[in-house]
Amino acid sequence: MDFNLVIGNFLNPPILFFFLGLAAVFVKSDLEIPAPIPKILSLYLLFAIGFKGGVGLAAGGLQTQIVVILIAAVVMASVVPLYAFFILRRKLSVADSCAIAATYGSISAVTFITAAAFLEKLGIAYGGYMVAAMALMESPAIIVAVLLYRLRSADQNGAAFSWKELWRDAFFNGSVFLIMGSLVIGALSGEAGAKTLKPFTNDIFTGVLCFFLLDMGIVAARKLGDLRKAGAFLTAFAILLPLVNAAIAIPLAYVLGLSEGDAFMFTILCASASYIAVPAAMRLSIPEANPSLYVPMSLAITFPFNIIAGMPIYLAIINYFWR
Amino acid sequence: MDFNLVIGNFLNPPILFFFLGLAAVFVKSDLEIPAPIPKILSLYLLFAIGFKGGVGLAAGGLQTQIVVILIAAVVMASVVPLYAFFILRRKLSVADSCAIAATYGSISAVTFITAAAFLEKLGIAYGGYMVAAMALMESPAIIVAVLLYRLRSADQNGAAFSWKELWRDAFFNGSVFLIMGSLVIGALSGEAGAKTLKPFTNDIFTGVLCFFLLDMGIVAARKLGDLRKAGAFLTAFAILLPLVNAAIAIPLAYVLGLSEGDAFMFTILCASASYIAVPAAMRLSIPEANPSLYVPMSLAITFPFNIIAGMPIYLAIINYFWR
Amino acid sequence: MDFNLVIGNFLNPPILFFFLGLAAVFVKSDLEIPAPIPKILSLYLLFAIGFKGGVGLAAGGLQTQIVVILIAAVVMASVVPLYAFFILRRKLSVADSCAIAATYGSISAVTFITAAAFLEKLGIAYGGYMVAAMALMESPAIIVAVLLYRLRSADQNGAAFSWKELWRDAFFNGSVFLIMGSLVIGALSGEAGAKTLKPFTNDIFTGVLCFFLLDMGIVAARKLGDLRKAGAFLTAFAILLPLVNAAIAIPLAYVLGLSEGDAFMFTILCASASYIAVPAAMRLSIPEANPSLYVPMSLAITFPFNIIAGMPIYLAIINYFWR
Amino acid sequence: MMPVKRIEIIIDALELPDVLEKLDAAGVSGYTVIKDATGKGERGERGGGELSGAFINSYVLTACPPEQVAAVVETLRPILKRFGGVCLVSDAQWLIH
Amino acid sequence: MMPVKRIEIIIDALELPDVLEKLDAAGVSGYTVIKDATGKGERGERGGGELSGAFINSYVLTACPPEQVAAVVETLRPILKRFGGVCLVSDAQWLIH
Amino acid sequence: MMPVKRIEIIIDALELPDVLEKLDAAGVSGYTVIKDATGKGERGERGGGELSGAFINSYVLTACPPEQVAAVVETLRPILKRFGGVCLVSDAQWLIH
Ligand SMILES: Nc1ncnc2c1ncn2[C@@H]1O[C@H](COP(=O)(O)O)[C@@H](O)[C@H]1O
Ligand SMILES: Nc1ncnc2c1ncn2[C@@H]1O[C@H](COP(=O)(O)O)[C@@H](O)[C@H]1O
Ligand SMILES: Nc1ncnc2c1ncn2[C@@H]1O[C@H](COP(=O)(O)O)[C@@H](O)[C@H]1O
Ligand code: NA
Ligand code: NA
Ligand code: NA
Repeated sequence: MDFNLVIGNFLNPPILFFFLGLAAVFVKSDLEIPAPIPKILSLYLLFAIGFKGGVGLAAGGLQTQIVVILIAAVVMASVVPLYAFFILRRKLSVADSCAIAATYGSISAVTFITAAAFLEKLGIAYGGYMVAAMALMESPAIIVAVLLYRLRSADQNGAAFSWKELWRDAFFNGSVFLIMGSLVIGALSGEAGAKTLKPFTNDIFTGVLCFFLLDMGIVAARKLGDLRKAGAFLTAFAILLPLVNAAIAIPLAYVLGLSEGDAFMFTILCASASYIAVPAAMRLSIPEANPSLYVPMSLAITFPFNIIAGMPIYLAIINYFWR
Repeated sequence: MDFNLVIGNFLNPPILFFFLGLAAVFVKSDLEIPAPIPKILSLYLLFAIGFKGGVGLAAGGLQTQIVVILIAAVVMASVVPLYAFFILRRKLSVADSCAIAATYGSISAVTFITAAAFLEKLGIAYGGYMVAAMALMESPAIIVAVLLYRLRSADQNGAAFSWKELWRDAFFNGSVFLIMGSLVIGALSGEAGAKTLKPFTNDIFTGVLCFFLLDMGIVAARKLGDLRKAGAFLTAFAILLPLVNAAIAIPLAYVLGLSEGDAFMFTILCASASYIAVPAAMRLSIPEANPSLYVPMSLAITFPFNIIAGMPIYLAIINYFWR
Repeated sequence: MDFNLVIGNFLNPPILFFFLGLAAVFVKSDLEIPAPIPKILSLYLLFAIGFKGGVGLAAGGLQTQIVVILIAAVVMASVVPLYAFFILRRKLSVADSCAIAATYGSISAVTFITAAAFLEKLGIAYGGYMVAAMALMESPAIIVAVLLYRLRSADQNGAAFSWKELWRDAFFNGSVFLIMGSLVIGALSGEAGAKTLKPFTNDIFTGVLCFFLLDMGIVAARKLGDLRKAGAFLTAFAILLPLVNAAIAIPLAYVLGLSEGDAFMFTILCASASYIAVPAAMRLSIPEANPSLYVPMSLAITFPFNIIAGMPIYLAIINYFWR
Repeated sequence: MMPVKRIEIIIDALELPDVLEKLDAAGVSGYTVIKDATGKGERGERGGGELSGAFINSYVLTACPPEQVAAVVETLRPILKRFGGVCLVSDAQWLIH
Repeated sequence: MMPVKRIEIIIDALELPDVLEKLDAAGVSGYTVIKDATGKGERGERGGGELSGAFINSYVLTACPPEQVAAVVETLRPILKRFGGVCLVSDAQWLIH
Repeated sequence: MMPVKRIEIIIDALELPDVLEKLDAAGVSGYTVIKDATGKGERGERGGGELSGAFINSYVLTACPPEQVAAVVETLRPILKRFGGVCLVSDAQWLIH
């Protein structure tokens, strides 16, 4: 494994600002990004990544290859929560197992974005359709987890279950909808649109990402305390499951003939865990699950693990096999 | 009429984001731009358009022509509410008639901005003084409507009427004041100032506009329900009055010898309806008027009509006569 | 004194927007930058100035000179509150004297930023380490003032005094922490990082500054009323102390061999007064002090005085001696 | 002045639209909402510092005639049971203007 | 502890400066304001999702001695009459510190 | 329904973490916080329009059994004394769900 990669990644401003956020909490600084700024920063990031993905998608060719990737993405997003559930169920309640399974089956857009910045720095290209893959991977895990919950949980509290609401929460929740919509708009508006929006969607992007990661560092550090409740099993799970997912994703990408950049992005998607779309959906669909387990796991362990250690590890392995 | 214009306009990112906002509400997505972000986006747009207008104003020459345009703008803004009032009065109360008349006499800065982006895409120039015309057109309709109300309404509730407050609401309300102020600053700070501010006021402008129109789409879609209350008369009015105003504005622009771009911007100003400055003023000056009539009319009908159908129609007519 | 400097400074967009903010309050416009936007604008400014300073610091050489400047900065920030206290104590309570002394010993980042824009316009360079000097000057005055208060105030209300809290408020308060952190990140991430962030940290900087100064103008104008309470003594103090501080800073800069730009920035730091870090710290450490004295003094008198009259005066004097 | 009951409801913000619909259905004449509230209760802390915006409360205040309280309370009970939250009822006088 | 009256006022945000002035004039010792509230009442929904920011409510809470209530209420009545809004009065104990 | 005491605390936002810790220590079962409130009191106006964000209030509402009030009130008194603020206690009924 290439240590320059690790150091180079570490010295990237976005990663450094994540650490600054962690540090702020550790020294008990009152530094804070007040609501609703983090919300708007994340809307901006989804908007920009979606739009750029759409532009790339419209510009590219390779139709069957893209369809193959998108199918692989949906399959992984549906299978991961299944095996995650059966691992978790040995120690946890059905509700908590389902919620955590959904968390790890779904993806984190900011991990994706940070990975994209990482590749860009190294000059490795990836396809705009990977954004579509990301958007498609947000929802299936939610559906699978809720289905598991309906099947396995005895006590349904007599609450009316609404398929319509579930589909809506899974496919039309704010972040999924914005990224999909921006993707379509990016694809429709083509080169001319892309050029007008470039200063907004591309040039200031890394700066906004730094700010957002500063906030994520603050939030993650505040969640670290909750990890004591989660215990050693879940802490280990939050690091090992991403590695397992990557260990499945990399060979799959190889078999499907993905390019180096696409393979890396696919791997990071499988390894990442949701902390925006899934918690929002779980509150409504599985309110019995305990958010102080699944949120800190994805936010305070898996996210930092992926962007600090995971990215260089996955890329080193991919480099090894692809070159 | 040139259908390429319509399609080309439609595939513009800002317009597409307006539709994305509409779609979000129709599929019941929870996508939302949280307060106070829409407010700051609109302050940004006013700031940028005002500043750019001021820079253009300072750079330009043609003094008498400008004065003629500004006078025409104020006259139109004062006359429109008069005939609008007498049309509306056939069906509505004095208070509602006055408020709607003010709405259609005044202007919409975002319509202006969208029209400017439309022209820019087509490579048609317009003068910076059109921004001054816009700023001057915000207030007269408010004054005229309140005067009409004082004259025609029997029941004044015994409330103390304050001319001072009326002038303040009309001329110094936040949006009018910011656009006027930015215009003056743009004119004062000249080329050097314009250059330093260009990345902020010009480069990221379309991106911010997309975000704002996304929010406008959401708000407009939510207001559509209120239109049932408004009924067929007001729905028709919200489309026909802009056409009538345009039918007056275009010949007037021709007679006054405006350039193609200036004529288009003048027309769109006359055809547009206010949903920021006027509602704020009406709440204070004519609280008896029902906001669930005048707000959805301008926001959910006239605004989309103008930016989707109106702009290509007005431009096609202007093209026909000017070329 | 060069009147072109004064006029040129005055016609700078940021200064003009400060005046627009003042004017908005005077004409009773309802123009307002809603919370928490001013907060995020100020975080952006601290982020950008810190990052740019760090990049400059890493690029520069001249190690001993920098250490000398930083020591001078800390010394000035510790000495100013001492003599300020003894002047103020003749008329005011111990608590108020301490709080105002801290205000004037500490610095204002926005004054620094405005001064940097002023220099940039004139093409005069200053070192990135001046940002470090600024960050170091925020806290000492707070420590000194609280110590003075502990020594001089008889009635301590029996409240437990916590050194730990004091150090935290002084060194880890949000603004100090962010500027220091961004400085370190700027220094660590080097040229590559600086290039990616440039559109965010540099290009749109002046635009954001304009918006922030618009808000400061509004807030300052609203505080003007409080000045009547402050009275003639404090009003005079708010103009004279900056001049005294400058009169000490300029010879000191000369003796230490600072460049023209560095000397100017050092002077403006000494002359500026805090309205963010110090009030936050005083609320906790000296709650008996009256904020309606120290906030309007720094915000509504010293800040405008420095950016309008102070900057050209200090630069004219420096020009005279350095050239 | 008219004697009324003040009903205060603190509920997951995501349930807010549902609660307001139920209030409308129960026939209350009006309500006031403060959208963003944080807090702590049986189900742990709801800090509001969440990236998902999912763990935030809303505060609803409605004043209604005493005889309406029972209906309002019964319509809210199932939501509170399933999603947590608090409902307080107190006395007040409504200024008739 | 001192018995006081809690007066709650919900009013169009644009009227807030006027209401606060009136409260000052009526001699209340203090008040607390929550600027952004939404709601629904006789005059329809006030969603807060307005571009103009014109249709938003503010919530004001003031605790005052019982004998001050009448003065406060009378000073507010005309504003409520003209612009809508609600005023509730209830009992509380003020902690003297 | 269970009779409880509503305790409302209005305090400098910077003291909020301290107040919440004290409430926890006093054993309250929960509380609701509205972070940004403005107001006016003995110590002057707290407009919220401050660049430092230092002069803003927070509003805390906690419902607790009547027998807990004394403990809560005593734990808050020193903070209120030193930093100002208001504490009101009133009666309510808690909906048991
Ligand atoms: N005793 C209480 N007093 C005031 N608010 C409470 C209380 N208990 C709970 N809450 C609020 O209700 C929300 C949900 O409560 P729970 O369902 O108990 O977790 C909490 O986040 C608090 O905002
Ligand atoms: N019964 C009620 N309970 C609580 N708040 C109310 C009630 N009725 C009206 N309001 C509030 O007062 C505002 C103005 O009311 P109205 O003048 O009736 O439209 C509404 O938007 C609500 O926020
Ligand atoms: N009589 C009152 N009624 C309601 N809120 C009050 C009252 N007095 C003070 N407050 C609130 O408590 C805060 C601090 O009060 P004080 O310590 O008196 O300055 C004020 O800023 C108000 O928000
Ligand atoms: Na995943
Ligand atoms: Na018009
Ligand atoms: Na100083």
